[in-house]
Amino acid sequence: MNAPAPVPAGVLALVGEQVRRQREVEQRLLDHLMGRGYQLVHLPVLEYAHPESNGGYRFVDTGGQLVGLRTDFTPLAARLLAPCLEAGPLSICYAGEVVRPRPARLRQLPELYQLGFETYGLDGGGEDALDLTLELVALAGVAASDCLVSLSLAGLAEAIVRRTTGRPPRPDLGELLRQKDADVFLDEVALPAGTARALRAALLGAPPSLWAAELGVAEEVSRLVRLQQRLAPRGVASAIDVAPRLAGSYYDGLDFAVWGRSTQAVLAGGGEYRVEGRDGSRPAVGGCVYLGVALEERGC
Amino acid sequence: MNAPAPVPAGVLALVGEQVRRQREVEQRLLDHLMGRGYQLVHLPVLEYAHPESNGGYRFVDTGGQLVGLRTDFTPLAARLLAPCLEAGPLSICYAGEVVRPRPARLRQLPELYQLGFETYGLDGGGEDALDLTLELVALAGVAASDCLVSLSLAGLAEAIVRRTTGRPPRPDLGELLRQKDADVFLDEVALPAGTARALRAALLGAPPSLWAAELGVAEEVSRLVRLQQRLAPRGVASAIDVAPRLAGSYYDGLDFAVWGRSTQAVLAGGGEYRVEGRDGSRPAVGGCVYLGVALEERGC
Amino acid sequence: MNAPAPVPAGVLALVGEQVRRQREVEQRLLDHLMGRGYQLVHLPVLEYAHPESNGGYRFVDTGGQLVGLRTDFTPLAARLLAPCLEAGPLSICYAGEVVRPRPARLRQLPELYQLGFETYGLDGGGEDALDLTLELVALAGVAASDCLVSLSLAGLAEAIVRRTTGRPPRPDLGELLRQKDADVFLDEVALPAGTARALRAALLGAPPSLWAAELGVAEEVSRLVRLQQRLAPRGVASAIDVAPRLAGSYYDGLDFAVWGRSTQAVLAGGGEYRVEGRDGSRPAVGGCVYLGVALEERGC
Amino acid sequence: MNAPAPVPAGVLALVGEQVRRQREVEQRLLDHLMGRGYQLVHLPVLEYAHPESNGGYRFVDTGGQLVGLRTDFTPLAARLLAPCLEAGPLSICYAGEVVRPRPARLRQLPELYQLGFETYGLDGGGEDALDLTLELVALAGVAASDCLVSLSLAGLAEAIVRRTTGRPPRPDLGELLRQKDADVFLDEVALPAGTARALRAALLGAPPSLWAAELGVAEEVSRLVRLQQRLAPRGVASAIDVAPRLAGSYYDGLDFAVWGRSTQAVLAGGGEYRVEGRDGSRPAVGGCVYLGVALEERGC
Amino acid sequence: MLRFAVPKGRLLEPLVELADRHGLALGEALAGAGRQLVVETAGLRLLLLKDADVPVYVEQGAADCGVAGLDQILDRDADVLRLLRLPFGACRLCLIAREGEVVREEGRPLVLASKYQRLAGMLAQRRGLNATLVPLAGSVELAARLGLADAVVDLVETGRTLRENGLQPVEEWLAVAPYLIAQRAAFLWKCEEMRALRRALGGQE
Amino acid sequence: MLRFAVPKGRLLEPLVELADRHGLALGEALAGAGRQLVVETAGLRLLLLKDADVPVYVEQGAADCGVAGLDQILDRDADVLRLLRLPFGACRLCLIAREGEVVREEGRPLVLASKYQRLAGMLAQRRGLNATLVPLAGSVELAARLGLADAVVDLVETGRTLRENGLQPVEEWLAVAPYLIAQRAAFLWKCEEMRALRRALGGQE
Amino acid sequence: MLRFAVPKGRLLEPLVELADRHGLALGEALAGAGRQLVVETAGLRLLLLKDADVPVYVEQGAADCGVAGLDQILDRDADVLRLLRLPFGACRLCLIAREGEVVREEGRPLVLASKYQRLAGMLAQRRGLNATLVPLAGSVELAARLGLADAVVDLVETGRTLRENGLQPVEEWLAVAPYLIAQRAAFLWKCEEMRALRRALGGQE
Amino acid sequence: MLRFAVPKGRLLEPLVELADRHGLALGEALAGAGRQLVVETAGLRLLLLKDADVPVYVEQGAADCGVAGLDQILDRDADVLRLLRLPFGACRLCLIAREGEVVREEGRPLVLASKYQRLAGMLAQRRGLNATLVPLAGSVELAARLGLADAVVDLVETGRTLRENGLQPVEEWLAVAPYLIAQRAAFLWKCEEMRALRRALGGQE
Repeated sequence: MNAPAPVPAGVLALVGEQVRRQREVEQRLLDHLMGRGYQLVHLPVLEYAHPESNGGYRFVDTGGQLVGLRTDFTPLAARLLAPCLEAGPLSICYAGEVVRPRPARLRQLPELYQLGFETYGLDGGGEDALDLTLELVALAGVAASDCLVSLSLAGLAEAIVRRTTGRPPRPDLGELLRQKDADVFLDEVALPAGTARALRAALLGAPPSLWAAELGVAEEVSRLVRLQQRLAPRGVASAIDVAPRLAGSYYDGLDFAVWGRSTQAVLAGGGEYRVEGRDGSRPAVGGCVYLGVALEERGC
Repeated sequence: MNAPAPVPAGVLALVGEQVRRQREVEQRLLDHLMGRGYQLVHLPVLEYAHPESNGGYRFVDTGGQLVGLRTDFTPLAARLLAPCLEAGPLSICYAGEVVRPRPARLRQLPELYQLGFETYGLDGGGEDALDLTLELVALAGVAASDCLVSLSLAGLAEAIVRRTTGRPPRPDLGELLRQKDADVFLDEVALPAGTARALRAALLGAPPSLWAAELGVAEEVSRLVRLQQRLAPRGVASAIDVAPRLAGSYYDGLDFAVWGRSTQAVLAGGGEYRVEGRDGSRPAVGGCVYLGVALEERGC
Repeated sequence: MNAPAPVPAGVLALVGEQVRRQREVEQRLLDHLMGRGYQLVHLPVLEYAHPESNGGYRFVDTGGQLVGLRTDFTPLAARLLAPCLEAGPLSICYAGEVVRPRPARLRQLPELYQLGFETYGLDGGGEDALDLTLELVALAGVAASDCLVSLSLAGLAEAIVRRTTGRPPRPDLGELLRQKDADVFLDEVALPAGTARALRAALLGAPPSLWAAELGVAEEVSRLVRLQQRLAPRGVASAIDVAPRLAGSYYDGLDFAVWGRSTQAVLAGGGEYRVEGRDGSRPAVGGCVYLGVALEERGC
Repeated sequence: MNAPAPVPAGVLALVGEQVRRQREVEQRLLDHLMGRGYQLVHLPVLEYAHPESNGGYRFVDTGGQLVGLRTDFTPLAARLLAPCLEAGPLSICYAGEVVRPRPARLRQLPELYQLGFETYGLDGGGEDALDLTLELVALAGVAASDCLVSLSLAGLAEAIVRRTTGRPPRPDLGELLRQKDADVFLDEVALPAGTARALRAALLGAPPSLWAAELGVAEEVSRLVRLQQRLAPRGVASAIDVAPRLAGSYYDGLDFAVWGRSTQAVLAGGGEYRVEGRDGSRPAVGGCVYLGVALEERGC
Repeated sequence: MLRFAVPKGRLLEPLVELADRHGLALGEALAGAGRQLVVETAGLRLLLLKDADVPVYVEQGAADCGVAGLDQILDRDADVLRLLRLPFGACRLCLIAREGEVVREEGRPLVLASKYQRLAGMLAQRRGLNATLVPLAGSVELAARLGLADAVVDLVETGRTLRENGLQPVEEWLAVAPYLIAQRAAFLWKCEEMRALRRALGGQE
Repeated sequence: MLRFAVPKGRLLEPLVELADRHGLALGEALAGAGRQLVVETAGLRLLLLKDADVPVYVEQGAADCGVAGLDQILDRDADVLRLLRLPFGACRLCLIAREGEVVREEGRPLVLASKYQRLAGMLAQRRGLNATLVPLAGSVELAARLGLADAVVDLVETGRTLRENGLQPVEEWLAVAPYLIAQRAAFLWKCEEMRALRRALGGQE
Repeated sequence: MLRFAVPKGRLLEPLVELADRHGLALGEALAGAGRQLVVETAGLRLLLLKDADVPVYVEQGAADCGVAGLDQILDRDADVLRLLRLPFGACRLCLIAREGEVVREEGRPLVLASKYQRLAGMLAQRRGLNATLVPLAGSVELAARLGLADAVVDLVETGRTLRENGLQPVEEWLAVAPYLIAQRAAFLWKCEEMRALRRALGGQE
Repeated sequence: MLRFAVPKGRLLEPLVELADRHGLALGEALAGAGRQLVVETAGLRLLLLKDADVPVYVEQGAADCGVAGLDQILDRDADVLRLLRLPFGACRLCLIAREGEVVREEGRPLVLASKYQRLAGMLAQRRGLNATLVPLAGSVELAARLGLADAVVDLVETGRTLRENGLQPVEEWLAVAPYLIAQRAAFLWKCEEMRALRRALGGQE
């Protein structure tokens, strides 16, 4: 049976077997997370609009304030829970719908259902978050061999620009790297031949040994290489991505994504970021599964 | 731990043990409903605004259409699923948040989390829906002795006005009955002494034998009396309410509510109504538990 | 000098000589109207949204009510002044900006500046309104020889459909006549050859003697023919249009438009309509000049 | 006759003799300004919302951008005309409605109709702007003896705080001065007795000779004193106000207001400010009459 | 035990008398209350409240029932049951203007001063008036007299104070009386006790 | 002189033939046009346009009249007069799916590929379909075949290309034909010339 | 003649005393006022108002100046000049809770009862509290005691009434005192008279 | 097997030549394709698409990679990887006006005709222009010449057609070239094959 009546763009209306299956997987994953000590939270559907909420439904409420429907759980949870963190580290998990009027993917279920976890107040932890995210993906029924993990570091592209050009990075240059447009990049920034070659190699996914040192980012990249070595024995393919997946991402350290083989889409993702509180900022790390995409990858 | 940061009015932001408990109860109740053959559905958070959606957040979307956040599941599900019903009867269940900027109750959790069921395409069934609703309330941990069921019939007040006055009912008269303001009612409508006495008795909760025949609604009320007789042996208190609990309700047959002893609030409710489709209208019946209120009644 | 910075679509931002000229003409026209006994009114920029306000900017205000920016003066004035009319007939005039996010014409100034008059409470008067409108157009500096008046009667197309088919008109048939699509119309509605020929003649602007009697609208059309005879001696071209210029027009009697030769656009328009009050409906008539288009026609 | 039907808050709906009179005065004042070389401009009713537009109607348009109805002409004109200024100085004038849902004054016409002028690109000129503003007020029919001019300098209060405390001013201290709450101010900031006395004198409107030197603002205040000397012979009362009339004002030099005797309200105001362009910032000066208040002062 | 919200103000005396007449003695307990806000007597827990606060206490379930004027019930928009209209204290909510003046909008919203901001706004809107409300705590006569407002919306009993201030009622907007009110859930759970209290205030069945 | 917008594409040849049959010789002038976009002949100024652009030129008054398919007129939402349906080039706008497949929403919006973004969206909405449109310039057959879209909305003449790509029409959504169209104002001002042109394209009166 | 808004309530007595001490005799005129609301004495027109209404009368120009507590000035959001803080009646606006209880949000907005709806809401928001306000006319102690609200925001002088009701202040939110306030325009036009009145209430220059 | 979206239009010939020069023979397979839209050769599945549709097919994963002009990539707002800029077909997207005319807003939005509605709108906005776009399928020269638009935004190679229509480029807005583009996920999963194809189109590493 089908969900038949038109609904506003970017909201989830599901009917039929699919809902039961999604609920079942959701429960299994939340149980796993609660068993690992993550406290379940229920986050609001509406929030006062922040710059990050761009792209979602926004309106002026009857109090005259700009309000937006949630488009992502991670920044929402961080803003909401920041005051709690003065009491010490905190680990939470959540599941629910986000609302995105202009979804990125046409054919498949848009990534409208997120299930994830966050840990606030502890340093590092990106590696553990990736492990836990992969556990969730596996519990959702997606085989390791159908996953490819892309690994990035926030600021890596900017570091490359800074070190190769000796100047602070211009925003458009970062965007060119994100699109792997080495040709226009090298038109804009004259680099020595060796450095230019290394940059192309980095963008094209060549082994870091061919470019990391030349680009002056050997140390940063070594963390990603160690992560790759950790994933390989488990049969999980991986790749290093020198430019962030998304412009305007909030991640400021490790930034990973799990791509599905048949959906060609991101099943899960996560990374390290910071939470701002009244008494300063704290490290945080999280991961999140797009349940609809994961179920589609599994063939449901 | 507390949910600390201000969020827009009428949305749910829960942190702490409460969320886990609510999730647990939610799963138990949905399992019960799915075991009874109700298909789980996921309903959209946003809908094109209808007259019923008054009182909720409303805004004009980028297409120029008026869109509202869901404030109630029953009419939303009916509109969304109406086209599916051409294929035959359907039973569904759901759970989720509704958004109400101006909640009715100050002290307790507003009734923002609904878990319910609907059956479309079968006649009658209000009695079964009440039974199932009471099962859900019991599964949520509320003792039968802490519940009082109020029983109404849509149109009963109008029938009384019509039969006692011989004229079609004016809307303000119905509103006066809803507020049990017999004094102003009798100022507006001159009734014979016996009828006036019967009307007062009906409003004040006297046994139907004292008023139903005099007011010309003996037949209608006998259904409610039979329902009371069904509830009594199970230790569930009940009362007949001649005027509907809510103005503008969509119920058009039996209309029931379960009230909690300590919360003094409605824990659950339901009733009979109709669904409009392109090929005509169909009977429907449903029930719904306000999970937050039920947990509060239980003392969580 | 140019008005340079982007402004929201459909609002007027004018700088330079043009503004002075427009103000000058506006004053001249308003003086003419006030001299003829029309009271100047200042109408609000915002109104509570009505079905007619479709197509304009609309939003939910802080009281939760749907509010729209004015898109047309005639219905706004009628709603606002209806209560005053209980005291007797009233003649008013106005000038100001309307706001239309999606203007109809690309190249020329959108019809965003209206100057007009309305008379409430007197029957008929469409002919006088047309005369006064042409006076205003002339005062705005547009030569009579550059004007062509199209004359319609509300309901004429519907009358034709009803009389030729013997059935109440379907909305899509009216739309086909509006587009002069006789071919599809005659596919949908089988008509005798003579009637079909008359319909084509009417749509193609042939003299009424060739079609009015055959289509059963001789009486209605005779009013338009008399109007044409009145215009001819003044050197103003005219044409009878059997289908209303605009779908969803509020005019319910005579409906006229003045077209400019070089702008190929409507410079002015008006007609007869009705105003609804608490104590019933009243006849009204009005006319309005699109000042920006008129000035453009004049070559400013 | 009355304007009877409810309209949204803060918009102008005028009927009757008042409109004609207002139009007449408006024309007279604009003629005066155009005769003095000010170019008439027509400014848009809607603008993309800026921080200053707070307090007005705001909504998200169909492109997802925050749009607001104009609440004040001066900043709107500055933003819109900034690009034109690269070509040299510019003087403009305007008249029209602004929309303010929460007007400041209850009894009298809210200050919803502004008529004013601005000069961009020339230094100083506040004195001339005051003279021109007073000419406009006189042309509007208000006698000089019914006007009192309050004179302020942007930053004067901050300068006093900085010089008396030796520290950069806290925003709350400025607010205290604006409310003339010397008592709480002196609780917060310990000052020598002489300085405290001077501060009180300044707030209470004593002659500058009693406080300007002691507070370290003799030079700034001398400009205001010279202005007072200019006004006195014309029979216009004046007062020096050490704290700005409005928090968050855009004026950054001279800031004046003309108060009416019977309305006890601001009839007109103006001052010096700066306009930001792509090629840097430019000086500007302007003045504006609140036509409705002025007519009310005159007794219309 | 029924929690009964009792208004401390002008309604108290006639209420006590009325109850007394029907055999419910409240006076003694109240007289002995001193500074106490909660007193128990005759099987009732009496909560002594400001008149205007009774509807909120009852609606929100902090009291099971209470006595409140219709003006306060409607101004607070309290969803309560009106079990019995009491036979004292009837008056009228009126639009009040300066003597000899007509109340009209003159090209701007009418300014109305009232203690009843919500209720006066609602009644004005129903009459098609475009009104701005000045919320006052009580000094309404001066508001009209000094021109702070164009007119006043207030209760009128005898009209004497109005005349003293050069004012007069020009339209009756609402008939007002005190009511025995009840919380919806409490009425269901404690129906018998409520009916007994209603009888003790003179209610017939 | 009437400015007549002539489509350069598939409609041109039958249009010239039709005019020729009724005594309006356009062929020669057009043949000699070379790279010119504006040619005058037989009292007409011919504007040679892409087929899809004719409705916009006419609606906005850059041409007085022109010839355009109903698909283009509706997809551009052009408010023009449709003076005559031409007797060639009729076809159908269809919903097209992979052979043997049913087109249904499966818990998400239906993805439709089409060259007619506005028109396909409007027709889908009228049928109560919750659809997402993929705008394509032309490669619609592959869109359905490779699964870029669930279905395609396109013109069908013979259906041969569809079958070669394993596709089939499943619903007819609109009957399409070319029209002589006119700008509203131009029709009023130049009514006689328009009627003459209409006759020269076979229109009866 | 300066129109001086005088509060009829708890501020009146110390105000009269203060003026008397500085040579401004208001007492006699007020004593003789009877039911009159406007009295003239010593070059002043005294307007006798409810304490809470003084800020509105002054802001809107119905009075030139007046005496009002900071609590009322801020709760009415009145834009007035605060010419002098008066040396009596100082107290504190506090967050008040049941004895031994901590005030915390427990997964839902905190319910606060207060006579100061606007002011309490503003101060709660400044503290980052997600609060729902219960507007009361006065019965705030019972609101906390009976659980109508989680906490109360109210003035505290001695705290005795609170202790009697099992309540205690838990946070001071605002220091409150009465002020001589003035309308902005009136201060400009009648500066000398205002300064004289200010001196007559003990203000130094 | 890599799914390679090949543009059927003006980019095809130089693309085949370029591949051929680097040892990737596409020509023969394409020549033999006939009416087929999918051809396999040299380990590639070639998808023959309209030039403008390549970015959408690649972005949405219906193709792994393809060749498309930067004009089409940006006009479709396609989020794809730009692996290699190809050494042919470079041109400029320009603002084009009638000869001797300056393009200015005259108190109303500038009307721009373009095949690139999104891209032209975005570039106009970046320049602070208040523009209304007329979407055209191709007849842009006439749009400027006949005054349908104030100016045109279009690709300019030699400028000859412009001159023939009395037009001239007045501002260069974007340098345009064709690119080898790839879908983000496909690049990760098929990185080696992509790099091989890139080399076969002359890309250095």
